[in-house]
Amino acid sequence: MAHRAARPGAQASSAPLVGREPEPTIFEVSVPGRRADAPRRTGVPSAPLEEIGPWLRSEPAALPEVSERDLVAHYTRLAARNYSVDLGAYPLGSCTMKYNPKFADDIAQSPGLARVHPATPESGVQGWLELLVELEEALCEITGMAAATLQPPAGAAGELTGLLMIKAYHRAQGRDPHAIIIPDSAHGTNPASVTLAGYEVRTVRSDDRGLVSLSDLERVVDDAVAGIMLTNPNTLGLFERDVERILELVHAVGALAYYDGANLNAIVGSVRPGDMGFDIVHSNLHKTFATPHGGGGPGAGPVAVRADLERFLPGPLPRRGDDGKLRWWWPPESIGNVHAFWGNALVLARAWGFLRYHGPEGLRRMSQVAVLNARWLQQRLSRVLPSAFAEPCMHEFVVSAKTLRDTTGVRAADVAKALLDRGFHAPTVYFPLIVDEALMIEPTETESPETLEALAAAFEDIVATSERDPAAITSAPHATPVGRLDEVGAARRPVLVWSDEDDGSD
Amino acid sequence: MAHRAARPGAQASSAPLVGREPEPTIFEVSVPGRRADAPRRTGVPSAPLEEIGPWLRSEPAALPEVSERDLVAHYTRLAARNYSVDLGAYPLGSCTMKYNPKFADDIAQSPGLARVHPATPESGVQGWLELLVELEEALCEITGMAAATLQPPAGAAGELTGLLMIKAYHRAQGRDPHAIIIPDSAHGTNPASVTLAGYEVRTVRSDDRGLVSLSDLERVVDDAVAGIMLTNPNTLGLFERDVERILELVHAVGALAYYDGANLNAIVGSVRPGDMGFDIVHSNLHKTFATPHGGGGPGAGPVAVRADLERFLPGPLPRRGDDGKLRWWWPPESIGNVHAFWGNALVLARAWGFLRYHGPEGLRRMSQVAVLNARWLQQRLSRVLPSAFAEPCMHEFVVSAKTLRDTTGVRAADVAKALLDRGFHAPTVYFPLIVDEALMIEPTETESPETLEALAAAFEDIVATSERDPAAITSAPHATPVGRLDEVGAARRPVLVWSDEDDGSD
Amino acid sequence: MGSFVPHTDDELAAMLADVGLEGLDELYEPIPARLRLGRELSLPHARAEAEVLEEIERLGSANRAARRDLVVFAGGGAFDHDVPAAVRALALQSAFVTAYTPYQPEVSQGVLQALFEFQTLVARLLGMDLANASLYDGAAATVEAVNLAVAATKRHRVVVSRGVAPRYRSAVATLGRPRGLEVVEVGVDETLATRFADVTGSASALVVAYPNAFGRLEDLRAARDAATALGALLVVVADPLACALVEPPGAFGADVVVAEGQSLGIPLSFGGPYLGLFTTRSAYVRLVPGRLVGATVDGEGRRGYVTTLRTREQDIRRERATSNVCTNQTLLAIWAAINLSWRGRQGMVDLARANYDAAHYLALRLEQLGVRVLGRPFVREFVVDLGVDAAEVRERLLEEGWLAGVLVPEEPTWVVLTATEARTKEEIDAFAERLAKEVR
Amino acid sequence: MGSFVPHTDDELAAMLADVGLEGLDELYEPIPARLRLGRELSLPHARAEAEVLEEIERLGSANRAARRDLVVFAGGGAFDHDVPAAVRALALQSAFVTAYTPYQPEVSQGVLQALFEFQTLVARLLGMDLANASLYDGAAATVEAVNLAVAATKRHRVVVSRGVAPRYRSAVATLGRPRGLEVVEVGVDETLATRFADVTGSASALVVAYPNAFGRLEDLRAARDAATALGALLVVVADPLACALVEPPGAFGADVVVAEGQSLGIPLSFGGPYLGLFTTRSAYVRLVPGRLVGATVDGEGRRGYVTTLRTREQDIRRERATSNVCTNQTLLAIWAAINLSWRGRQGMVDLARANYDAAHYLALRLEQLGVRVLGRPFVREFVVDLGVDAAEVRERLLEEGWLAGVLVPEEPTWVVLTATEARTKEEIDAFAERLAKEVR
Ligand SMILES: Cc1ncc(COP(=O)(O)O)c(C=O)c1O
Ligand SMILES: Cc1ncc(COP(=O)(O)O)c(C=O)c1O
Repeated sequence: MAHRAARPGAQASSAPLVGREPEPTIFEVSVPGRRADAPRRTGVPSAPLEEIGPWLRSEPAALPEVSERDLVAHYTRLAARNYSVDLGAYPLGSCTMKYNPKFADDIAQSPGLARVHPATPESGVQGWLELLVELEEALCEITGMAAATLQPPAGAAGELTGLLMIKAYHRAQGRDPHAIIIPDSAHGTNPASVTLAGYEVRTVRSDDRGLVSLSDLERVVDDAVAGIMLTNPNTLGLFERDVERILELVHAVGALAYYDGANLNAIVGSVRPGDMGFDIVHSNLHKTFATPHGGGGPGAGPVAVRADLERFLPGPLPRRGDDGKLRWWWPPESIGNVHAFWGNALVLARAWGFLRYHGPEGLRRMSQVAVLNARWLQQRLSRVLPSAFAEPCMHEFVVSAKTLRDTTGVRAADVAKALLDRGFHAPTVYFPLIVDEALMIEPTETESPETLEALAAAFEDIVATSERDPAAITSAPHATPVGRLDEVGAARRPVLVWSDEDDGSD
Repeated sequence: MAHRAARPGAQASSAPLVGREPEPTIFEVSVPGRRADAPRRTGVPSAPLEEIGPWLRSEPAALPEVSERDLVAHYTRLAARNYSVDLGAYPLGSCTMKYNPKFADDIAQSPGLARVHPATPESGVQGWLELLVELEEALCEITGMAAATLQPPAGAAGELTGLLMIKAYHRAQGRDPHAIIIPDSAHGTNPASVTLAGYEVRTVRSDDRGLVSLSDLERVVDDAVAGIMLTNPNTLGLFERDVERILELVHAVGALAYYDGANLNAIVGSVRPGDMGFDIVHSNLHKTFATPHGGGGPGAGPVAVRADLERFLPGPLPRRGDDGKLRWWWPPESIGNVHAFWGNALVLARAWGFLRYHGPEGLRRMSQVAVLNARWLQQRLSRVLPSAFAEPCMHEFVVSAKTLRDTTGVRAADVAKALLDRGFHAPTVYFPLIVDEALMIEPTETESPETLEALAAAFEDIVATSERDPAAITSAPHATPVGRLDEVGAARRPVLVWSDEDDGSD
Repeated sequence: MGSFVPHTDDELAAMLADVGLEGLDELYEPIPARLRLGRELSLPHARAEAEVLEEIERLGSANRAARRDLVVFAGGGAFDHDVPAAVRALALQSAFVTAYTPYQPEVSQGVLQALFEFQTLVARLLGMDLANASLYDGAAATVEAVNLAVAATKRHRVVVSRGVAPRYRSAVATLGRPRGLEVVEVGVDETLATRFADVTGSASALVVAYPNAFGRLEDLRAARDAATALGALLVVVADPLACALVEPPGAFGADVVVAEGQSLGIPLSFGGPYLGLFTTRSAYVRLVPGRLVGATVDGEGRRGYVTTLRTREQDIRRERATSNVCTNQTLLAIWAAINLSWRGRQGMVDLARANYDAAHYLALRLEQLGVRVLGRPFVREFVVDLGVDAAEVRERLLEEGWLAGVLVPEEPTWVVLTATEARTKEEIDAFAERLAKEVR
Repeated sequence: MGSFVPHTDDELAAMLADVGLEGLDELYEPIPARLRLGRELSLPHARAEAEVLEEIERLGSANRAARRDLVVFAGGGAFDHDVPAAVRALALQSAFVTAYTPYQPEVSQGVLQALFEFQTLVARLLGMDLANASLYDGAAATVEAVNLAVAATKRHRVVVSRGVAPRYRSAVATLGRPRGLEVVEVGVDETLATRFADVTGSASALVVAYPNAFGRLEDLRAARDAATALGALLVVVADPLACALVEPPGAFGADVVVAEGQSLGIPLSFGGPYLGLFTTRSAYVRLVPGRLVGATVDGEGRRGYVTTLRTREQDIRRERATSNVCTNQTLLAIWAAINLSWRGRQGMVDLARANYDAAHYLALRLEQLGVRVLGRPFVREFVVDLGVDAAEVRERLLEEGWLAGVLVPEEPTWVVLTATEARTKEEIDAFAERLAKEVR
């Protein structure tokens, strides 16, 4: 196979700027009496406080007192201490850390969208309702579904919403099965959501292909099963080729099939969950449709359903009336609302813009190349970091550092840290749980072949260094603002808020 | 004197993030055929190129071919390799690197200002004209002048404009004296502007107070003198207390007095150039009124004049008509235009906002504290880095590293580099030329006492280290993305554009 | 065709050759053909970014935006506050916006330290021991508070005041009932205060809002007593801005205090993304949902921050996690932290006071015009009974550029009004005159 | 009172005490009392930032803004181009915006490298050996080009084509005549091309625009010959966007090529800040005005960038500097560099072509409606003679939302029209119909 010249197109190869001191907290920068704000003069007279006399706060909250200048410097420096997609590649498996287009930032700042009060009557939000309807339609077309709620503010919230609909569906039929099947490779939010929905988890095992074991599935499917939650491609990056048979088994007992859309980036425009037979699908707009992750949110996890489940969707939904005007509509058997308002609206608007920009061909190309990049990198790395399973991967793949550990003592976590030193973010480690020393790698389609090559070269260098000088890797990272942090100590004696006495550095 | 606890409120004490490799040029990231842009579909038919056939470019310009993703990463990393006021203190004398308020960025982005074509007829730019008139009035009130042009895009352009008006003034009186007096401590733009205006430079010496020598001035003043250019406080940070006498001598020969407003930040609301007797004044909005410097521009250098010079101002000027409407007006003896349009309009709008925010008291306080900060720091540093002159300073001061050099070999430039390692920008070095081993320090009013203390501590540490281990200082900086660069080599064999053969790193 | 795929055709061909394929479609060959779409998605064609932004401007102009074509007198968990320019600029730095959850702390100190500061600021504002690093919104935080109470008490009965915002109550029902929670509501009296005396039996949580959704300040001492009598945790849904002016729930012995954080400088945004605040007492730290950031040190003793007590979370604890939350609202938490620091100790008091003044001036003007104001004492929201269908009044006033409060589902003639620091005397005067004309 | 002074009153008192003073006013005591103002400045009172921004919105709504209430068909050195969102976001990073001139290269590599890339991009686009790091605007760059020619030839006669934009010509006069330059103008023929045959004698520079201010493409071979005959440098004022489509002036042997860089993605901005581009041949490098960035290495051989050939500059060479420029337009240079990289090799060609197509379609439609188009061959600007007072027509059309070109001072019935990539077919059709109605 051809090796390309390594060129760090998206590699954070820049050298540091200045200083290696920790940044003080804002509380340490505070000086009594200092202020950043300046009041408006609205002409409104001051009202006596007697009315709330007994309630008055005895002492103002101990917030910091800083100048705008120092606040700006503080948060500018904090930003300089953070890795981001804009700085370099982020092959964090399952998270789909692709490039987030900048024009979507302009959408989120647009006054006509951002300055709208959520309780504005329908006639004052026709633009917003149109956008939401169009996004709902697009997501339904992409997933092969009939209707959708845009309320869930993240994937996990979508899961819970879907599970509540499964419950509503069964109850509407006078049934109440109590178990949900999930594979042993599933993401942690799946079982956690199952519990929150008042269900019990039944685990189905993966076989040695890395796919759901059909025989084990037969073992766990019965009348008590309300549904199954699957990710496809699954969290190993492998397509569950038996998906039809799986859903057949599940549907046969009257259960519903839920599609965790966290891996939708592998298949847009080529394969649709609805066509596989799923009944309910969430999509993580902050993954597949590139709304930025914001350091851990906000996201959006719309849930789309087949036609006969629309009646259970959380309400209200935007719908066009006979007069052409858009209105809020409550599905007749709605499970109720799952968000105080209409979901993370500005995140939805970003995704709307992303879809408009791409069009059908652009979206198909996006997923195709996400798969190609992963497939290529999987193969490129196979010599130094073998994949956990033989199947060709979809948009991500899981390698195992087991051999590396056994021969050199270098573990998956060490490889991850050493990658940071080399200007890349680390892959996901130790997930899925069923792979020993797992490193889950998802390059995404926005990384160029040259960047993939540089990434591969970094992995190779880490493995080669491990063989020669394992301590150099197990002591990594070295080029970061702080070295490995004492996580055990942090959990043993938690310091969750700053206080004068206890600045956390003892 | 009390030492405060050093707290790095505005000190770039953050540790570096990742990597120490140089950032490749965008040309090295380029791949043939790659693109970031996507075309609009305007429905406009394509026109045949025959018309310009003989002119057609044979080969497209060799611009880079990159993805938006790689472009974003590249320029995000370049930004991470640059010091800025937002990152920490910038005590660069004469440059007034104060905090630039963020709301002014919103002004510059405001569509009602930023999307206006400069050739829009007057009736379509009433808002802009109002803003310009108000800014002109405010600058006149602050400088004690009668009318102003906002066209000059920087201080140097203002100087040249002022000198051309001096010429026009004399010629209108049938005279044409040929010399302009400037002090030996003057900024380089002063003599350069004098030449460009077709004048000859006459230098007046500073005396041992650091002020214009009156006796030397008497020596150089004669009929051939068209004007004098002064900065007050001067570039040593000292107020020319004899300014009245100086201007008297100059005015006595029929010459005009030009005030270089680069140091206006010392006196706003307390002293006015017009009241000192100056005839023409420029202000650097990018210094005193905190429009950001942009890495070296854009700035704005409006020029204000006493009433009888208005007729020479560059045109057109915005003026209110009898009907209340604003119009462009050409002064009758205008020297002509000095900018293609109306100056750096969005910079002017920022300054307008800065003035509105502050109001009269805020502006006075601003300058007072600029002086206090400098005065305090001058005194605080006097033990380790004595001031060049005994006078109490205004908003900046010049210390000399002469003794340090003589005892340790550490020069002013070394002190500057060592400061970078300590998380601060360096002061101005080797200016003004009349001070040996000059370090010109201007803290500005936006730095807190705690930051001043941290800065003083850094200077002290540098001096102490110089005495102990001078090589540690003469080899600085160490914590920066690159070490000291070969400037001699750069000038001997200039590499001013990138080419494949010559990547500048041999 | 737009896309952010950087690959040239040559590169695609070379990579395909490397993996032994001839075309991109072959990547999907392992998938049964009948599952493959085999056609292009039926979606609008691709557009240039400038065209997308023009469409957005068109859609935006079909909305009524605050301060452009609408003067807002509505709150209900979404307030028209000034957003300081520095806050927006700092929060929207790409290092924050385009980062993932801080799984690798060594390169995530920026986000982690910001969250640590956020936790501290929020705990101090609400008067509690600790705060988590954010939840989706006020409704989700309320639901999670109930979950914590259920886990702490192992009781399944939850008592919720009708003073809690309607859509928060319904979210508790939506998400609680299917898992067997018994959600009981307790009403308010004529002063719009919760009838704590009506609360009997035992429960896991007593949920009360402070001030409540009618703007009325509740008596949290009475609430505390009622909760104790129920053997329940006292869960308070607070207004974080009001808490700058009035004693925070923590001072009355609340066990869990949650809030909608939008008032901490987050734009109206048609309802999201907003920010769920979650605070509690140290005793319950191991039951806290979502992310917690803690201070620690590295090998050289340098201070640093990590996500901590991770065994509560779904990725480790799976079906026994305290919550399913994964992606939360980090960027908004950073935003709020910056805003709280910009406002500062006295600034938050002054801001709360400016809102108090504006709302009370509006109430006074309305009373002077003969309109009855309900729900005193209040901080910044109050009820007026229009005596006519409030929805129709709002519709009419919308046309004239006023957003006349929020509706109360149970009381079709009521509106809840507010006025923020951004409302001028002239706006309030004009609005009061106009609204009074509608009142019977 | 607003200000960005962080000091508390206590701190001010303590610092004053440290320096032996009692009040802030005493800081000015060395200054003779009669020079001190002794009153407050007479300026509007302080306002909160939100109020300042509201005033700006009010002022902005009193302007006609492109794409909000104006469809722009005017160029004249200021074009209504799309600005890519990524370009704006990257250029406006605070590390660029709030930095000073890179006097300390070790901590200024970001700005320096960006400028090095800018110089390379501009030199390549205009077909010249090298570019400087920016000048104020197209007019200033033209003046500096003349200065270079004067310095290079020691001649004081300058020949300027009437095809050069009027305000550039007048700037050359404003800034050149006082120092003794003789500025001679040469006219254009009926095809709007410069009459190079009319040029006689000797001169330091022949200044010609390409395409010229009427949009007409000049014959630069003839210009080169004429310049050579004069013993002059050939100075070309180029349209940088047009140069993506037509042979750049460098290909015809120009000595200095300058340009207004606004078309490289910079917003209309009511005329500034824009960007002066300055390029020349290597032979003249030591006469170049302003800043030059060069590549070099540090002690460890790492590539780095510095400002170089500094002895040309005012701070070193003082009265013998090549120019007085100090603060220039760095941020706009970075902006343009990012934009040129975003557009890329083929993208710039396509963009120029889209402008060519739009302008030619407009010309075609006008001709079909009987309007006479002057100045072919053109790239993206052309002249129409309205036969009536053009200023009045523009005024009328402005009211209806059209910006109908720019005026030509010498020809009161002419307008110079353009159409950019942002103009749709519908807009062009409608405008052509409307304009044709005005034409006699
Ligand atoms: C496979 C999978 N499922 C679910 C989730 C949860 O999504 P969210 O973080 O949006 O709640 C994730 C997130 O990483 C995931 O990777
Ligand atoms: C004293 C003095 N005069 C003039 C100038 C030139 O101003 P500008 O850089 O705006 O052209 C400066 C700039 O630093 C200066 O300090």
